[in-house]
Amino acid sequence: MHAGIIFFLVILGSVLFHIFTPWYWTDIASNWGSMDDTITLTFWIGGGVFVAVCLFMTYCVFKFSYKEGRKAEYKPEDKKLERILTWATTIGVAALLAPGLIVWNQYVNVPKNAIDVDVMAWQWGWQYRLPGEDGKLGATKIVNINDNNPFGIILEDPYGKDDIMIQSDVINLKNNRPVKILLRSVDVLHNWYVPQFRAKMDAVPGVITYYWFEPNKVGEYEVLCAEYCGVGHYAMRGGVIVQSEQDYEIWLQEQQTFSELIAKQKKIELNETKLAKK
Amino acid sequence: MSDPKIEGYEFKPGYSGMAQDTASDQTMFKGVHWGKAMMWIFLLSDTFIFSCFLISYMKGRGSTTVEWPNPSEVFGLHVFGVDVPLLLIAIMTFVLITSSGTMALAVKYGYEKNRKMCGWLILATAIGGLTFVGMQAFEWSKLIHEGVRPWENPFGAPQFGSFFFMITGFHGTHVSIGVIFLFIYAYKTFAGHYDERKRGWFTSMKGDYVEIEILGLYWHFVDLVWVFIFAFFYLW
Amino acid sequence: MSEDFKNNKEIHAQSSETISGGTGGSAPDLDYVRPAEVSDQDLYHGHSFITKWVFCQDAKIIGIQYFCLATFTGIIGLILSWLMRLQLGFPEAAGFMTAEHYYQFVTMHGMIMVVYFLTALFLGGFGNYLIPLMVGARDMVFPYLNMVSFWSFFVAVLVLLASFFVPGGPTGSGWTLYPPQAILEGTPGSGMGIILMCVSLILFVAGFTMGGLNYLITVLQARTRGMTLMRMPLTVWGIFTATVLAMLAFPALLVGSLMMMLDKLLGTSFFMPTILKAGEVLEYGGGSPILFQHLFWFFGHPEVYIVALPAFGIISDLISVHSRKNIFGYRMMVWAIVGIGALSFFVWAHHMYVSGMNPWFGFFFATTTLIIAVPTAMKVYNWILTLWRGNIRMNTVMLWCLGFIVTFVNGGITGIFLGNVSVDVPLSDTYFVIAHFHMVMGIAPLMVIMGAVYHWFPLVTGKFLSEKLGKWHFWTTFLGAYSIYFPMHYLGFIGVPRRYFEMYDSPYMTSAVGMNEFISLAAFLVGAAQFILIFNIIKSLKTGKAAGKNPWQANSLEWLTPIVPPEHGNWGDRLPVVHRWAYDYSVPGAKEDFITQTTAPSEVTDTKVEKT
Amino acid sequence: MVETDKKEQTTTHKIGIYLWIWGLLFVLSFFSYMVDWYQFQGMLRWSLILIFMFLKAGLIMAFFMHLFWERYALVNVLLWPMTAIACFIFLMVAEFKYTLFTRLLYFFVGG
Repeated sequence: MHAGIIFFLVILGSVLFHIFTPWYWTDIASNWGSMDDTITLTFWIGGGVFVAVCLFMTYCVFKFSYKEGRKAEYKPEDKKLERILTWATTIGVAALLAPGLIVWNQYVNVPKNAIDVDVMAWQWGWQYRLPGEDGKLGATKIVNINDNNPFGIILEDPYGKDDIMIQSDVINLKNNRPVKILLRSVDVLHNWYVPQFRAKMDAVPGVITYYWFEPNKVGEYEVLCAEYCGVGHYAMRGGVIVQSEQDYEIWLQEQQTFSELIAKQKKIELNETKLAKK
Repeated sequence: MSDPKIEGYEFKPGYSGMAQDTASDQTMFKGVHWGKAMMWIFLLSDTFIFSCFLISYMKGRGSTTVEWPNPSEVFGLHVFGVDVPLLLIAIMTFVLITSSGTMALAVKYGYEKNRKMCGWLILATAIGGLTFVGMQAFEWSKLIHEGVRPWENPFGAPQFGSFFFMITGFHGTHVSIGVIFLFIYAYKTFAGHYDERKRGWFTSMKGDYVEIEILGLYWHFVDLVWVFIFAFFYLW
Repeated sequence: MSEDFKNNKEIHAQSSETISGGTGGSAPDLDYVRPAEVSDQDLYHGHSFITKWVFCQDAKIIGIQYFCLATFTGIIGLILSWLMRLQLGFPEAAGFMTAEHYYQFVTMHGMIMVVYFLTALFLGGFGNYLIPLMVGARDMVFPYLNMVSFWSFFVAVLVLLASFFVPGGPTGSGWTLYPPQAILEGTPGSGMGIILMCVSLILFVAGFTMGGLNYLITVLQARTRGMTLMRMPLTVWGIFTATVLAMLAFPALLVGSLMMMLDKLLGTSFFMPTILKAGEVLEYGGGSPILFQHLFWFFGHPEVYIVALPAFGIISDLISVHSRKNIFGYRMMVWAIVGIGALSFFVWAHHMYVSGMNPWFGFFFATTTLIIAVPTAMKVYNWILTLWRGNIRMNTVMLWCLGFIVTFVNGGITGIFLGNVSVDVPLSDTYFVIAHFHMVMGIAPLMVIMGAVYHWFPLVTGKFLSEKLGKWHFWTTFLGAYSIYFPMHYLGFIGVPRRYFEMYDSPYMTSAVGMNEFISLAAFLVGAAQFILIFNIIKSLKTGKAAGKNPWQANSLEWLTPIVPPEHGNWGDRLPVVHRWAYDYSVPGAKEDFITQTTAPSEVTDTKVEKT
Repeated sequence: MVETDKKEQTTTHKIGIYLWIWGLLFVLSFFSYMVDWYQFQGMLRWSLILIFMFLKAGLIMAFFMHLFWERYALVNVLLWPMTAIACFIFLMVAEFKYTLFTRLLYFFVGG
């Protein structure tokens, strides 16, 4: 009897905890509200099943606890009941799967007007690159990477010249404009994750991965690494600033392109050699 | 091996027989010796190992951007002034198939309790296996001499060397283990352990000619794997 | 050596004279069971201490050896989890712990618990002890191989533990061992640690293959007369199917470990693309880290069911025995186990939705994953429908069963979140995942193990465990574990990523400091509660109540041996003959509320047995 | 282990069948070697390689390993797990194509 009461209280406690919890998801700041909706739907259906199953179990504990002399029912199978339960479950599962697949279809198909943002991960930090006026990123090679060329852009590639290099671990994004995050890593697995945007994807060395979202709330957000990448994993942070269009354009003007960066570097080297000659 | 006779059990053919065997008591594989069933299941597991190797090889070869060496040239031999592609590999294939054939016959004579014939055939199989291992050693040393290493090769993608040494090495290990057991079994056959039902050295279980068939299954499997390696690694 | 076999000389195949297994029944046709197909098993009887207790070929002793060694490694895993929770809940009190230590503890905790504790305990421990007894065999079919299996496991554990003492310590790459970081500087234990880990896994797989072949062939080829597959207790079905999965899934782990070892030792580039590290380009190139993930999860997902299926099977038996009712929908239960097992090979990449694999895989794997939910749900329904109109003994064993149902349903439903591809995106790699898999394959199987220990302890030792201590043990474990993992899901919702040594002052974490402290306290308590069991075992061995034969009035064969606890060879001079399934409880018309599997139909002619 | 102290001899097959299969295996191996010798390319090469491979594998399994004479219970137990392998192969083909595609796109083409 006591056992039944405790089990009942556990279930009641779980439901109450869910209703009154102060810990729940952060305010969403991207277009992926549909993910939250799917989670909510799963909560309703799944939570309903959980409560129903556990309450039924508790009821059985109250009702059918051992009594000397009583005999349990003898019924090996009930085809009809089993069939009903199978179909009901199948329908429930299909109802959960369908929205999941629809949202995933949106997730893997990037809208045409998305801006590319190249995110490079390394142990343990982030760096960013944006395409220049041609809207295209230059091809890269890891062996080309050096201090002047943090992404290893192939110098001969015409697309690469006007790429905008962000000399910071914070990236600015335009509000209400989709971005396609292109992820690359030079060493191990990483994952560029902003909880408010909901979306995430691993950065894998050797290939480029992608995902997209549309920030829709101006503000500053913290970037976390969400794939274990060695001892510095927990400290691998970055930032995102979502800005209105005007603010974004101002910020963009201040950034240097790849050719500017190289030219500046050359100038410094030239000066150094001059100084050395003197 | 046509259906064995089992008291009180009538065999049905085909899928209805399968249903009947599965639903029956005591055994699912009617008349199949425990050891033989074990070897089959082990080979199934081993198939998954080799499949994982070959799938990894496919993934590695398929996704590398560096050119994959042409195996026909890499494994070619220069004999009598002509370049013959894949000559050594072809000979190895024939050697292994030959040994598989002698093994199959050994199993047959084992069941007929033909001790001498069985023993000689097992010995022939063992020698075939030994030849194969020897030729593989020659092939390895030739490639190593040409500069192929597990981590690099002069002909192209470094994965070529990695997968080559790993997969043929793993297969060669199987062959070598098989050869060792073939020699042991040849001895045991000649010594009459199976006729006298002498107990095994370690397991202390009574000997039986079925052990030859079990070893035969293993040996044919090694040949089977080579068929796949030959197709996927050397010909592809 | 020949005298070792002398006890067995008189045993012959049961001929057709002894066909009717009952008491010289009045209706021999009714009791007819086919004669034995093969003659009786020839067993090696040890004489010395070494052959009887150390290098022993008796599956029951091997089972106990597996059980003890797995429990020992499990306790190490438990201590590691304490250290982790100390760091997460009270970082100021864990000043001695660096990030390296933390990650090493995380890794070893995960690997030990999944492979060396749960897998070894369910299959090696319960499998060895119960399979031969439940199917009516004298022993496993290859006792010598079975012994070697245990000692391979022993060496694997030694190698694993040795990695704590090598330079650089054990690997700290997470239990998934993802390359490239597993073998690169920057991850603790990337030198000897990871090599020993791979060696240990390869040894484990080799040893397990030997054991697994035994379990499979014993179930398939060495059942006793009358024991059809559809009369086997679900425990055997669960362990059997799990072993099939293990035989087919461990190869992928073996191949993955081997290739990673070659990457580390020989500098091959199976999993290693061009890598820039500390300004230098390493001598790797062209490999694919995602390949390892595919290999690992091709093993890893079936591995989940390798742990879960024996738990499903055992819990079905415990619920049925202690509800005094047949398991509801036995055939559905069997097909669900087989179906889950088969499907588990087609769902592996649901662990990799955000790994950067081909994005179109998401559709395939989400669909297959959610299909698995259907047979799993059917099992849950059948468990609670078994309770319905039963006559439930509310003893410790039943409490563990009820605890299992609550935690398993909870963890199963959060599994639907994570299996459904786009729902997984925000939740993957957060604490939600940790809470999910601890609930579903940590706590739930643990409940089953504990239930099984309380249930079968009288069989193994002949003594009952103390009910009073058992109830204390159950309630602290259940309530404690539930209050660890239920709130933890909400940390995941906030977005706290897993495998974080500490959170600094991130806004996500500051709101959850209190919860983290609470979780840690609960974890200390739950861990400590497990020592109640050890105390209970020691105490009950000395002063426990004698159990006698078949103390739970169960039907299955393991309780029906002539001597309890069963001796080597299990069945004395006559193998049992089975006439019915293992669940004839409370049959209308029967004198008692159970009819054992060996009861001949002629003895119970006046009952309304539906299924035999 | 099982004692098969049966009086009757286990029936074996005629030697001819083994020699036949043996010969066929040699011929098929020779053919697959010829695929390389004549340097067939493209689909023709692949299909020929696969056909000869499966024929050889089938013959070895069916006759040398006696699977042809075994009961369906054993045959099915051995062959059904291959669907998992088939699925793995199928998906890994899709995976390597995708990996190669992204590598070529981002590391060579750019844009």
